[in-house]
Amino acid sequence: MFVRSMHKCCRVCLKSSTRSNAFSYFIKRQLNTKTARKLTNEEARHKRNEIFNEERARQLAFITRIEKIQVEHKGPPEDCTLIMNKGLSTPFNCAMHIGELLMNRSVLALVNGKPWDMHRPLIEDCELQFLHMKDENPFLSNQAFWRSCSFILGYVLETAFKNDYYVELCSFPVPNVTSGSFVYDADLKLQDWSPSAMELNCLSRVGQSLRFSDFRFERLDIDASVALKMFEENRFKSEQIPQIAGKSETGSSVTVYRMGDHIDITRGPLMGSTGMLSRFSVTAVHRIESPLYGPLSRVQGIAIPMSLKLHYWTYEFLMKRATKLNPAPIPTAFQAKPINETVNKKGKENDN
Amino acid sequence: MLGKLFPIPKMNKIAQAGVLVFRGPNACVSAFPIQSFSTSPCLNQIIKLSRMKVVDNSMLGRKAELASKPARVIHIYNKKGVGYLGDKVLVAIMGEKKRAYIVGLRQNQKENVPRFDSNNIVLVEDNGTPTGTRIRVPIPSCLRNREGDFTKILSIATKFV
Amino acid sequence: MNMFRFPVRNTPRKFKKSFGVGSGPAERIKKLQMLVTALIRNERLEAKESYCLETRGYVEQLIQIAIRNGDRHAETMEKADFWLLEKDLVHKLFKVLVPRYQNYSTACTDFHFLPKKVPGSGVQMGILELKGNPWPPVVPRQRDQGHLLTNVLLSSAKAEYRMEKKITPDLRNGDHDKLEQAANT
Amino acid sequence: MAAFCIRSMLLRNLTCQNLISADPTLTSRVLVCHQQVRGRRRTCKPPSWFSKRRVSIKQDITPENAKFIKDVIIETYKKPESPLKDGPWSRGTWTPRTQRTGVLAIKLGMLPQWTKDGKKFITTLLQVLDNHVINYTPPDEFAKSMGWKPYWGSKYGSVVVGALSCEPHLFSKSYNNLFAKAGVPPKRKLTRFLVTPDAAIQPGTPLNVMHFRIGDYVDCSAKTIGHGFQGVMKRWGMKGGPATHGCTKAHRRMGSMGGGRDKAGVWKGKRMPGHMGMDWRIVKGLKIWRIDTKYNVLYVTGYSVPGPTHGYVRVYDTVLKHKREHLIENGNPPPMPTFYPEDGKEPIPEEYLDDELFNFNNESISYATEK
Amino acid sequence: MAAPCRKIINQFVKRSLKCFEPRVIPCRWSNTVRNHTVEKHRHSPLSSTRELVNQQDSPSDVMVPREFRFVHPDFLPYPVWNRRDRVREKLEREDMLKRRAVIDIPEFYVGSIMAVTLADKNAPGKQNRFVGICIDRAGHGLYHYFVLRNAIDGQGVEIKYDMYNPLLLKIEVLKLEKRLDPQLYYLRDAPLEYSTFRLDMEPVSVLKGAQVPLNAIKVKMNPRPWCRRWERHNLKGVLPLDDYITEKMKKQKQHPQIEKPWEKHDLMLKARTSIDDREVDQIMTEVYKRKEKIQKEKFQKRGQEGKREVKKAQEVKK
Repeated sequence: MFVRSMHKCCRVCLKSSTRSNAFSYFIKRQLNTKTARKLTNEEARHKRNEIFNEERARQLAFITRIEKIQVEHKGPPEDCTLIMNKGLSTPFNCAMHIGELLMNRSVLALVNGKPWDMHRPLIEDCELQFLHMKDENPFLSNQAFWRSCSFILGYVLETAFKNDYYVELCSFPVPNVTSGSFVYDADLKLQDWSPSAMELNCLSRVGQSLRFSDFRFERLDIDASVALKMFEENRFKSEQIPQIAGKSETGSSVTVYRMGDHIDITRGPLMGSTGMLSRFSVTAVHRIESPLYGPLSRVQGIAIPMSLKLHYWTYEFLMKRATKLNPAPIPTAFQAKPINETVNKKGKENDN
Repeated sequence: MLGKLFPIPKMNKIAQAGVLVFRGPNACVSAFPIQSFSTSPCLNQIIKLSRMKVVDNSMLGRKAELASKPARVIHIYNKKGVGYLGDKVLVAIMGEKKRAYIVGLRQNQKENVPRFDSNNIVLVEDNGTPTGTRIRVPIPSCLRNREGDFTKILSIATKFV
Repeated sequence: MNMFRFPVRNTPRKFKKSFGVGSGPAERIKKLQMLVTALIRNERLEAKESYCLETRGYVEQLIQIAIRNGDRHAETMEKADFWLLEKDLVHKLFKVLVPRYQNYSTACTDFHFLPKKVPGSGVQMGILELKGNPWPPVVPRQRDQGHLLTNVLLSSAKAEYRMEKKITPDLRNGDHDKLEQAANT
Repeated sequence: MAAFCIRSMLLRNLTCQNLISADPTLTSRVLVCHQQVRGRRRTCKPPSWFSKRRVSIKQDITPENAKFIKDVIIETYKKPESPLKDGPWSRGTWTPRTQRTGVLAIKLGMLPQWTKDGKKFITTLLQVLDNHVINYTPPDEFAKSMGWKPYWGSKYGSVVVGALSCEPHLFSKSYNNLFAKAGVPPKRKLTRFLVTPDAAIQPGTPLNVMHFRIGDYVDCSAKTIGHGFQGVMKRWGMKGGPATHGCTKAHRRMGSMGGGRDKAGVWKGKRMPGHMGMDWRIVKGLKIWRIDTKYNVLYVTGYSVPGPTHGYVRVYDTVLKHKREHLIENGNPPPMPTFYPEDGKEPIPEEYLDDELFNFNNESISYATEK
Repeated sequence: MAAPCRKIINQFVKRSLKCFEPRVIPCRWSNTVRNHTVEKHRHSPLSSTRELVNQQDSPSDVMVPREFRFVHPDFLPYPVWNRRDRVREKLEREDMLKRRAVIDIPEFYVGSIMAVTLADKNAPGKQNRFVGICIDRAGHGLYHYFVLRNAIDGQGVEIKYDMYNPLLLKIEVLKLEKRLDPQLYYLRDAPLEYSTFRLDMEPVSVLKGAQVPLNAIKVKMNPRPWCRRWERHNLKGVLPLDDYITEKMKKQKQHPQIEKPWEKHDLMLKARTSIDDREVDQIMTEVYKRKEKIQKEKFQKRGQEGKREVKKAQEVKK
């Protein structure tokens, strides 16, 4: 009964104009009280989506007049110039104009030599290139793919568990393909859980199914205060947000990505959509001890994009390797060192 | 009457001359060197009407050779109807029926068994004794293990190969 | 055992009556003479698949005997004279092609299938070429695949695997006999 | 004996896909084709239910990495996981009714040999290359897995034998899983032998020429050389028609058929044009004259072992009673269930020769000393 | 209008679908392994009965004499490459070498006059000796045979001998020479003088290392009938046959289906039906090495035996 009333409360709160403040207050109170019922990931995701939608609508509202920009595409099938809408058109839209192949295979775009998400609006006249997994040097694509896989792993952890378990995602390190696995560090609230092969399989299935749902990765730059609101029920993220914001160019903005209804903080860039996944497996869950955040779970996985074929035997061999503990740095506090140093050093290590 | 209406064509010169055109080992004896019949190996098999060369010193064999009328096989004493080395055959020679043993063959033989340039026979009487007293050509050594009447032939042989 | 450096059928293909020649074994050789001459002349040939594959054998054999026997060998010279209808190609065979393929351990020709025209006649066309010719390559330049995601994963796995097994890399690159010998000693 | 032939013919027409299943009781009905076929299946195309076991995935892998994967494969199978969990199986004893497993050999061609009295005869060389037992199904389970009630009751179990190890990344996963029990690399070719339960053999056991002994008799079954669709003259040796004398379009045709009052009509089994060769044939009672243990080669009598050079041949103990008699009389049973190298007390010689066979190391045959 | 259009489209769809059909393995090979696949499996590290590459077989610095391959044509395997097998040929060669270690098989050619002693149960001396001219030499490996011909008592006799038959006790070459043709079957249709040799002929000694003499005798044939159409065989050791044959036969001889002029320069035909020179060299090197080894062992044995005999003799003397 109590739970149901809570739900109602939440909905009422969310609908009201002052919903976020009221909600956060409410949640905090609930968390603080010992008798509080457990918060679920589903509710948190719902709330974040609301905020995301609102913020995006707000940002879109700034564009009152549609301005044209000139986009010069370089590369196959042919070099061409496109006239696109400023702040609205994305590289994906450009690809739609040029050819289906680019639409399907492009992982990333290079805008004026900088990596750019496929679904991020273009803001000025630029030179555009598309990257895919079979490029001459697909380093950027690989990084984006591996980062996206970590991102998806976060989604898997949030959605795969029953509502009784509130999974708090912590962070994931800079993608490192050579380590053999991608990683997400999270507090699963399960101290002695060592998943069986079948359970890992079930986790993998959640990620694997994304291949068919074909979710896009949407990017949004938001203010740190909004971000804090978004992630206030996640103790790790709310601690990290000020630091991340401090590193940004404006000093107070945070980059957020949304895939389906899952929102996470990452610097990006990520791949175009989840349709590019071919195989996705969660291979291991390790226990790690963070000096700041206490005991955490390091969830590892491995994935292969659609365009690269691999025999099952080879893939299983790689999976075996991915079960070993990933040597990526354990998430530590940003506070340990002054801000300008973290920008230089820690910024490279920790992505969010 | 018929002869008048349909004149009978003149007979072939060879037929007129009465010379037998035959194949076999003594073919070169023939008056007509260029012959038009086949001598392919399938004819080397000993069947009925095969011409054989008598290799013993019997008078009958001599006579047949001089008259260029070689012995012809008219029966082979085995179930196949094809004669092989050491088989007993019945031959017609100079108007007589005679029994004989094959002692040499023209067809290809197995390894270590001699092949001869002619098909050789040795005439025997009905009781198994050879008609002649000596065999003029070598006899295959593999026939030496034969028993019975064949030993009488082996006894008059001069050479073995 | 099989000394051919290229796939060979047990029986030769029969040629149908084609342009310039009739049918039958003698005409087949005539057609092949033309094809061999054209290939040695132009170093690349586009024809029916069956023509290409038959020509291939004759060109390979011709070059092989030219390499083995040299231009002082009467029989080889006779063969070259027969197969090359344009006589200046005999010089090309001995002066250009023989030095080029002297140290080859593989076939000295390449065959590629051409795509079928759809809709069109059902004849499978192909390209036959001499290796090391001056034409642009039939197969465009292949990308370096070493940096693909799967290869990055495998390469790092390889390094780790080798570290675990503690086997020196030079031995690993060699054949397995060496490995066994090393293990035995 | 005839019953055995029919049975083995029935079994051999099933493909390797049906041979093994992890739990035969569960999957028995699914795997067997119940379709009634009139006459023999005379086609070269695989049936529709035949699933592909070979895969050809073009992996975008650099040559170095491909080599690395090969190395891993080799090392994975170098020391297979010890199958000692259930321990070595107890070995049965040979009885006259025992039917042991066979081996899957490759035909190498023919060679002449000579006996000690100088008689020449032809032998066929069969190489036993890299054979392993892949699976054993006890009689009860095997009877269930047939899908129909076998008339021999539960007398025979089945042994699956594979030859020629391959790399696993050539095959599909389902095919590779068949070899998990035996702990050997996937095999290029599989075959099944019916065995009596006393000749049960543990999966993973290697088989070699020493499975047989000199002087034993074996049966060989293999597919004959395929000739494709042939006319009546080549296929059945009919005489054809005359070449001339007004013969129109009947030079190579069969004569009349179907006439003859009571027996008129084209009867079943009438010899007509059709697919020739590529048929299973059994040659029984071939003597083993010589065994080469270095190359694993058997020399068996005759040139009638079916199939071309490098064709697969199933070799097993003969079913002919009169050729098994010497085993009973001499009290010299063959190794059960197969030869194990640890049994031999003495080192195995490179070559075994039959007593009657001429050894080329010996002096020429001479009768002069008999005096 | 619509119908042909649809037809074309249907065709297009069919063709484009065709490339997705699973490839059916040709039935003819479904129960056969290819030659190179067998080799791969024999040396595969995955195989439990693995055959290691023998270092001795690899090409080395041993110089094989040029004549060696013509002296030992029996070591050349059956030339149809898709029916060959390496292991079978190896085992075959082993047997041949073993036999050659026991019995001395001298160098001889078609045209040489030879004497063969054969073990014969029925002969009085348990031996049978035959002298004759070698008119043919053929067969691969253990199947190798030669045919001797002689005329005894005016009767032409030919005997075929298997070279590796254990009944052969001795092979002597009475006169080592070559003839102009690879086969001398035409002696059957020549006067018997050409194939008459005395059974007690004494061997003609030849200098060691000297070139084998070529007997360039031209045989005058008997008039037809012949056992074969000799005019079609392009015989070199025969006097012109023009007197014996008709005009029609001369014409027939030049018919393209009989003459087959296209086969003369067919390089692939030659490659398919003969053994490559490189492989001949490989085989001959291997055989040469083995033969030398066997000879060395023989000498050693003889030496030891000789020493023993000497010792015995000394003991006896003492």
